[in-house]
Amino acid sequence: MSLDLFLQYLFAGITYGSIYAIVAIGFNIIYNTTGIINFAQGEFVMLGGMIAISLLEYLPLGYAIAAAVLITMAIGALIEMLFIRWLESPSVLRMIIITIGISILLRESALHIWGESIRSLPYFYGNEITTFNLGSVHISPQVVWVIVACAVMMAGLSVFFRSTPIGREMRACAANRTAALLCGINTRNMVTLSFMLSAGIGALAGCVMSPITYTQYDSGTSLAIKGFTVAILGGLGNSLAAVAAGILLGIIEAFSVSVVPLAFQDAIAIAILLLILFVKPHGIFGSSEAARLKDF
Amino acid sequence: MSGGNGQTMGGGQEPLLALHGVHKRFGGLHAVNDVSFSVAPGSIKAVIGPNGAGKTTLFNLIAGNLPVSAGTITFRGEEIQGKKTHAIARLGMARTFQNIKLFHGMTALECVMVGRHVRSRSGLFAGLFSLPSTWKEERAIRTRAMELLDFLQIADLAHVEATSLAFGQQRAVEMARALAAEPKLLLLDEPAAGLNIYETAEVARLITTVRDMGITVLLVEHDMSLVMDISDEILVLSFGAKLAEDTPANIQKNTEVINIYLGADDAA
Amino acid sequence: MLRIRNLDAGYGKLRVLKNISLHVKAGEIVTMIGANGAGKTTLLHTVVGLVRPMRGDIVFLGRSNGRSSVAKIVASGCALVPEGRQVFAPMSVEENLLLGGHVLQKERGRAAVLKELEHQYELFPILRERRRQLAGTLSGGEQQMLAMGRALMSGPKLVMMDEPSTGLAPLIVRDIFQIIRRLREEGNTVLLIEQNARAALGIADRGYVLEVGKVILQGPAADLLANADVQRAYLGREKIG
Amino acid sequence: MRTPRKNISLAALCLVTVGLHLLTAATGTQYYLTQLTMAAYYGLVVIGLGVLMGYAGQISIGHAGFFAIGGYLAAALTTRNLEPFRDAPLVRGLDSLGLLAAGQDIYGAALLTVTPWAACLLAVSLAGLVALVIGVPVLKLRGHYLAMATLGFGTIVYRIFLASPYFGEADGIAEVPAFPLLPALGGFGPVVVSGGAEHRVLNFYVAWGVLILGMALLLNLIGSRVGRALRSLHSSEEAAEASGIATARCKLQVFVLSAVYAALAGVLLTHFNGGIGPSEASVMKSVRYVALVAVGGMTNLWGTLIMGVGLTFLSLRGVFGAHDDVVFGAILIAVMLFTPEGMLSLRLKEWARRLIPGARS
Amino acid sequence: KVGAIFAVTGPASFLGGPEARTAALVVEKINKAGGIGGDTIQLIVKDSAGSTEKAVSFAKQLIEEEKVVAIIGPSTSGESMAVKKVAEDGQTTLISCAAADVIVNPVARYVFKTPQKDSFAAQMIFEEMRRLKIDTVALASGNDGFGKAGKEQLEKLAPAFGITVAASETYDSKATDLSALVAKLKANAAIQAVINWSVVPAQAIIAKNMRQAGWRVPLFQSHGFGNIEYVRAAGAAAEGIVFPCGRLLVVDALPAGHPQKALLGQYKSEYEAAYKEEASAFGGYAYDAMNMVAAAVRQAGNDRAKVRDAVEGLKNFPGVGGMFTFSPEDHNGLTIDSFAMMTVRDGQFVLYQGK
Ligand SMILES: Nc1ncnc2c1ncn2[C@@H]1O[C@H](COP(=O)(O)OP(=O)(O)OP(=O)(O)O)[C@@H](O)[C@H]1O
Ligand SMILES: Nc1ncnc2c1ncn2[C@@H]1O[C@H](COP(=O)(O)OP(=O)(O)OP(=O)(O)O)[C@@H](O)[C@H]1O
Ligand SMILES: [Mg+2]
Ligand SMILES: [Mg+2]
Repeated sequence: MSLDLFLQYLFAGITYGSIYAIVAIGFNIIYNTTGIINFAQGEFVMLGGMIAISLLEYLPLGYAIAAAVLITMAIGALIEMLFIRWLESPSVLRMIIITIGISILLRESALHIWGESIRSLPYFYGNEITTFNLGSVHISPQVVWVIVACAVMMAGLSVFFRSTPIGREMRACAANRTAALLCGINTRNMVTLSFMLSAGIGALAGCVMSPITYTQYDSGTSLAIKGFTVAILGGLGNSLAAVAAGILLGIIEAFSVSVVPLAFQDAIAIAILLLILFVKPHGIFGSSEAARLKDF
Repeated sequence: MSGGNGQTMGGGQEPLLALHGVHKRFGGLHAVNDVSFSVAPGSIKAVIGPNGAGKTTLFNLIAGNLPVSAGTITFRGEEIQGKKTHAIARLGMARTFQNIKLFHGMTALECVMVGRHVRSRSGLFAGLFSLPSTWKEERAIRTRAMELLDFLQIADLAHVEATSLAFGQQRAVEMARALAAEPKLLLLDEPAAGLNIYETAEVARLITTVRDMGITVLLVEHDMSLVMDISDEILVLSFGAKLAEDTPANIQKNTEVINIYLGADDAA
Repeated sequence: MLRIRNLDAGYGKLRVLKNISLHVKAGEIVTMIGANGAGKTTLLHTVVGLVRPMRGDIVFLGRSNGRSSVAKIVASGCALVPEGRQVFAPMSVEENLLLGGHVLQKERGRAAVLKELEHQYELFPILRERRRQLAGTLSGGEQQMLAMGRALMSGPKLVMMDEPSTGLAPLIVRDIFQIIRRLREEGNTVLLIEQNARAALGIADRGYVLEVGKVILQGPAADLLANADVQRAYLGREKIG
Repeated sequence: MRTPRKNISLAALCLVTVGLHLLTAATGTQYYLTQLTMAAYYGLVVIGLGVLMGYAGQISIGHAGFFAIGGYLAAALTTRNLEPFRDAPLVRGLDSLGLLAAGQDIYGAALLTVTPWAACLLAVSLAGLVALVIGVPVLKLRGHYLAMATLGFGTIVYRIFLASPYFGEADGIAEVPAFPLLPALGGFGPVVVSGGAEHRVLNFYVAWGVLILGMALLLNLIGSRVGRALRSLHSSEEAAEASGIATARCKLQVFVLSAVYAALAGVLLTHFNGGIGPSEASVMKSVRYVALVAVGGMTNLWGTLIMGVGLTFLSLRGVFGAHDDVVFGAILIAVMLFTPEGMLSLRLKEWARRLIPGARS
Repeated sequence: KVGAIFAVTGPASFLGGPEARTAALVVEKINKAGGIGGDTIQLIVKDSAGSTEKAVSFAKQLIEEEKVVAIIGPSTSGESMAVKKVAEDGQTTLISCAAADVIVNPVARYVFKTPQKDSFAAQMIFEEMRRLKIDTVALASGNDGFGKAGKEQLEKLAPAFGITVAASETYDSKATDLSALVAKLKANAAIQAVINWSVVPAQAIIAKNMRQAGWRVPLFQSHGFGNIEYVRAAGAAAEGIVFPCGRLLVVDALPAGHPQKALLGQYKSEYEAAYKEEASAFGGYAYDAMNMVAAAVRQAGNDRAKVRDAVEGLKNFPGVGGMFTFSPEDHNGLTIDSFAMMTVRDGQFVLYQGK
């Protein structure tokens, strides 16, 4: 394999990887507050893209994206208030199933609102064929946007959860809801906040990646599966690890192309991930100790 | 090493359980440090020590819930370190937990019936096809479980969901579940925690009865009235290491133990 | 400081507490004793808002708690050390304590929290040693201390403790009772639930005896200690034998 | 004590089966039986999964994978022509064992395929074997990690079927022959699994017979020692282990069992439909199975059966039209929000209240 | 009474959606015009969501229960293959809207299809390549039925045109980025052109990724590219893509006398007026299927066998896809003429005039 090809694969891998990683980060936020995986996360990504595209008729790109993020956040909050908020101590499985239901509803609503056609935002910079050349490697400017967005979110969220009081309180809610209440934390608001935050991040991700991947009513599902895989592989709740795992998955996928037919790409990538998971049952960066202390 | 045997240890009788140089490390923390001791069949041995001394960890090592870092554990003449918990249970060891672990959604009776698992055999196929042999076994399990609930005076709660019982009752169900296995060795982790003085006395009576049935008991407990009263021998742990091993009377006089654990005037 | 009148409470249709009335004055240690399942825990949960009262009212510092959220009640200065410790298992000891300071932080800022943290480390030196360890891997006793430290972090006016001595070494139990006394000396008010009735009545000013959801006896601690019924039921006259 | 109640319920199910047939026969709506037959096979998958999820507490978002292994393998083996390899030693060996059947395809060319019985046994045992092999590492995982691993497994199976020309890639496999279960016997004609209109009633009884049998076995199981062990490890693996239960083995056993149920359903339904496509292996299908178990009430095998069969029946009849998924999602949310014990728990309570009015007033 | 099975939702909804809408449009128009012999057509649309088991279930339902005279659809090849036997058994005409040749080759009595044959499209592409003196190509195809059938035809026909297929890759129909694939192909210097065969958004993605990688070899696409959305999605990268397609896309450029011109114009304007979206070739498949059934019923009444014979007897039937002439040997009825080569210029489809 020539160096050029190697680098080109590497960049392709990083691109996929960053996309998966931002979706995974969204999973982690809600997980960190509620201890549940929100299977509707992929739909937030789709909604962000779709809403921004629709708003583009009336607003310039930047405002359209900002508005889409805000609207999706509102939708996230609404979902939380309608379906999650008033449940008394629901089990994890029940929550998984509710969020699966929500994801189906959001997806089908999108089908009825926007139809089955594909759409996309314009490139933020340049157009479909603009590229930067790094040596002989070609990189689309949008890829740079994705990578930067991913890095910023990762860094921001790690700091947020590790060192800010609100972040700590959100984690406390997941660890022990009763105890969090007894500390005077308003757990319900924390959960709403986490839904808003992850919806917002999902929407932003949806906007940034839309020029590359396009947006369709069901584009959330496959992203959600990949994002979920990555979140788990990194070790749930750890945004830094999610990014690392995402890029790892992306690179595995990109390089697998050179060995096996593309049709088997997913199968290979996931098989490798499963192997890793069997060796490190709590994710590459997850600590088994911490995992044992969470109840599910 | 456990040179000074308790009175109950019959001459020349092999110990039921013996630990040799057992270590357990958690990262940098040496939770159990070179502990050796043995338990004679038919005796009650207590393990005491300050909080965090490594008592529960020791139990987890013996029962196979945690792997040892070094050392050997011999139970009924067989080395059991590294064995699976259920295999050890099959050898005749049963335990209760410091934080009660009963089964959600099961009645007290069913919980105790689970305890009978090692004493019954019917497998997946017998279960699927509901062979006559399973019926018979099932009936036997049920009868025995009822007897045990009766023995622990909670027969009237047999059909109540176990996890909704009051604390003391849950303890009793746990005990019944452990006894259902007809173990040779019973590990009790703080059986009297959260009980009032009368309930504690009840537990004490129960433990001695169990001993009299021929079951050896190893227990961890902070309630000195209980420990001093019923145990044949006491092992004191401190910072993971063995500090003393002696009869209750001598332990109560041991100044080191008084200093780190019992406190100056709290001997009973 | 705390006054409960004709309180009924329970779970679903199950009425656990029946017509309870009691009060706690500022600066007092009040203890409540009762058999397993009497409803002691339920009572504390009702006070702090985890369980909704069915009837009757709870007045804390002149305000009715009846419909307030748990967060509000805790913020008003009423802290609970829950039964079974309930630490934030996957978080470090220090994080647990800082979370306890949530209310304080809101009211008086970060410096106050750090000061209070230092105070707790002094009360419980073992916690300082283990500040980076995950709370779930602490031993039982350590967790109990952590739970107390966390509750005290909010600088509460009333501390309610649900069986704080459970599972603790005798030496530590005495420490705990020492701490409770010290809390009173520092001007705190304590509502204490204990199985170890003798010790509890030993340090308390007043006591209540709860049986199947009803207050059957109350009075100064010394009187209760001397009461024959109480002795028979909760103190045990002779040693177990 | 339990036994009679269980048997009464099973007998009732048999009656319902006959009743459904008679009802459709009487009203001239026998075409309903087609979808009822298909729904029964899906019901089989769902109850198998129900035991795994509800009782043993192990979620699997990959059961469509096992269904597909069964279905695809049966389809491939009974349609892929071995005629060109007639002289290969393996093929000759199989032939001499009587596992191969010669025939003609619909265009009249010579065809040599594996017999449906052999294919069925092979497919089901392979699914069981796969479950056994992946079960060992997968079942060590817990919670979300387990969900992820089973999801991953399902995806891999899906991808493999989708990418392999042998399995028809995106088109799947069509023209799967009928499955002669039993030869003609006395007055009865042969029992075959096939979608032909002339076999409709027969196939209805075959499917429901298999379902009832499967249900009976599972009910036996959950009432037995092993079932109790499963429920106990669901709630606390540590305590179950300490009681001497080999939790890993127990979990593995039900995992394999439920995989076998799914694979068997896959084989039979494929023969009934005369084909199988990749949608049967998709993740959405797995999710649907999980959801059906949940809607039925996790630890309520009867609820799972009724909801599994009922909802699939409606979906297969296309009553929800293009809103199939929407309706499904809505039911899912509603059930989980309002009656997490499953849809049936609601009505049962209501009935109970109506039946004993005296107790209220 | 006519049945229809389309993948209105699910992964193939980009086919089923326009198809279902078109079928409804046609039926409405016929009924408004007084129906057939005074009877209105009742169209029963079933949404299979692209899954075979549902398609089979619905086909049985339509035949046995609804007693329809004919079924149009399903949308995908896999479903069509599964339903084929049901239609044969039930002796009901099935006019599939899926592309794969195997549906009607070999011929089954009751099964027809409206989309043009893949082999014609492949032939047209190869002919064009021969003119451009391209002899080594790479194939990329989607992993759905459409891509699979196309790949088979291309690989089968390439030798006859003296063309070497140097690489053949299949990608997921939900693929979101193909830059790794493009990098791999590009590394093979022998490749002079790329043929991409699919119906999904990946068609735009591959175009984009190729141009982003600075790779300038000609890109050929299949008739699946005949949807203006993909051109919009690929933007500047779509320029110069060459593909064969039915004439619907370039109706305005057709010479006045062209037999399809009036019909195409009419379909296009009606569809676009009714649904506010651009008509695509997919809807055309259903348009033709529905009209054929209507024509057959007009001729033969409500008898299933006669309807079948009537469909088989259609000659020079003008449709969106081309002029259909069925025969007992040919249940597709189109010739290579039904395709025209097109390209993209300034974001619009135009007839390809050669280089
Ligand atoms: N999984 C673990 N990881 C790290 N440290 C641990 C772990 N489990 C226990 N420890 C530490 O090991 C020491 C011994 O704990 P253990 O639970 O055995 O104490 P104990 O003697 O049972 O105390 P108590 O009487 O309070 O229950 C404690 O300091 C505890 O923090
Ligand atoms: N969440 C609950 N749901 C239903 N019943 C409950 C619940 N919690 C407690 N109970 C019941 O309420 C009664 C009182 O329980 P509570 O925990 O208040 O007793 P307690 O006095 O604290 O006992 P202990 O000394 O064992 O802690 C018991 O009968 C118990 O079974
Ligand atoms: Mg302990
Ligand atoms: Mg209590």
